Amino acid sequence: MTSLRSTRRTEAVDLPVLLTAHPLSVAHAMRTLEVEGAGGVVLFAGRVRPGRTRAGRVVALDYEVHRAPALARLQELERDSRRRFRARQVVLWHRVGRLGVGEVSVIVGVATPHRAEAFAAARYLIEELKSVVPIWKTERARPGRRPRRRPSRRAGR
Amino acid sequence: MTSLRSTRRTEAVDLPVLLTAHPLSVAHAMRTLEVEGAGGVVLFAGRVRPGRTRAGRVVALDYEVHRAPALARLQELERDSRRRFRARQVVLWHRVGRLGVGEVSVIVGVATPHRAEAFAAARYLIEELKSVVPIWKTERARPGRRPRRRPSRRAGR
Amino acid sequence: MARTSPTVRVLLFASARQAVGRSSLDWPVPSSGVLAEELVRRLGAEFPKLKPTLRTSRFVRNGRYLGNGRTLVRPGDEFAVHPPYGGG
Amino acid sequence: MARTSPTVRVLLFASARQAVGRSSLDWPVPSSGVLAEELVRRLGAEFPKLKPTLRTSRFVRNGRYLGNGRTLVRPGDEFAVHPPYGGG
Repeated sequence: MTSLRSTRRTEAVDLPVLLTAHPLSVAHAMRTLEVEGAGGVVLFAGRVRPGRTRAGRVVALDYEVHRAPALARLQELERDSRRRFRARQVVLWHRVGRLGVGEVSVIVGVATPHRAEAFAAARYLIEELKSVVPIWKTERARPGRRPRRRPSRRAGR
Repeated sequence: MTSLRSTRRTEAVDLPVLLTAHPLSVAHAMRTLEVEGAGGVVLFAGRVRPGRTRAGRVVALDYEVHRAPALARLQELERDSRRRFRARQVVLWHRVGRLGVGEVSVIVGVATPHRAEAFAAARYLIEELKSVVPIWKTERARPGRRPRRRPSRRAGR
Repeated sequence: MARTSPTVRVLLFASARQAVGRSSLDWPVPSSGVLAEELVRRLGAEFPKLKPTLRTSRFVRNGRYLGNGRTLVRPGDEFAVHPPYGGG
Repeated sequence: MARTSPTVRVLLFASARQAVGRSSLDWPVPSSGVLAEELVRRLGAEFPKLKPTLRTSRFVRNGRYLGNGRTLVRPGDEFAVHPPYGGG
């Protein structure tokens, strides 16, 4: 980690707000949150879960974004969290494009003086991010056999 | 990260419960939480904050532990979180010994199917960890000048 | 001639994109502009499959959310249809 | 002779350790043992500075928390004084 830290000021991922087609790194997010006076850091990472739709097994999610208003909304959320929760540093990173099962789609992180505020802020930020930021996901499914443990439902569809 | 992942099964830090004198890695904690079926991961990291006591500026914290009952309590908490919050994976790591300002003292992480449970579980685990696990901290302070912005209080002590 | 007629750039996301089969349209408008609610009505008339999505969407003109349908949309504007969000 | 007299290993943490100046003691007890509450009372009598801490502490015998002071502590047992915790 030390070798990476020496270059951190030049990394794009130090930005509080990020919309990117590249993989998100939780380790980078934590380094971004290493600021003075922050005793509590809470980080939420959302990942693409395996699942099924009527079309079959979910193999990927496509994330679309309306970039300009999305960035504006994320920046509002950042300002909001600094004001309401005394956040010293914030990470609001969302990946866009096609993501496979298990990949990290979103990282919300917040560093505050005390832990109660960090939890409250992180929870607030992820809920707001999902409801006010113009990002959409579409499931990509691959028709396939249903799991063997539910064979009785196979013929019904 | 890929090269590290290939060795993860052999790393001690994959344990859900850990009391160690070695530095804690948030990146390792996140890899430990990368389990199937976990769509939401919440991680809390506590760090040694700068501060002042009557003895002067805090330069370090000494963490003591009563190891056997502490491990037993942490393991109870792990079981608890699997049962109450459907946690798929848990990280309850605490560092002991002398820690400098800014170092990570504790990592609590939880991976659950959905994010609401992950937030609830992480919050529960850190509060419980602080109240039922036999760990104590003692501040190490160094007498020194008070911050320049409060010169008027200097003569009073 | 059609190429130089005044248009609004309509951006379609998610279910709106799927209903129309395209992610954007150059939609002809009078050179004096059109009210947002009228533009939305015409889009629904042209693409019946888009109607359900339009009922639950927010609209964004040149990056600003519209509070109501009385905003004038002018040639050269960008007009985005935002179905309910689903990030995270 | 003193080396072979029956003792309990008393573990002292945090403020208890600071009050006594040591992290453990080999505390002599009758070979038949002593009630936990009596052991605590004697520790307080021997180390007056320890008394405030004893009032707010939990006690752990051989890794198990004591529900009350009526537990018998026997020679060879480990008896830990746990002041209020402060991890995190």
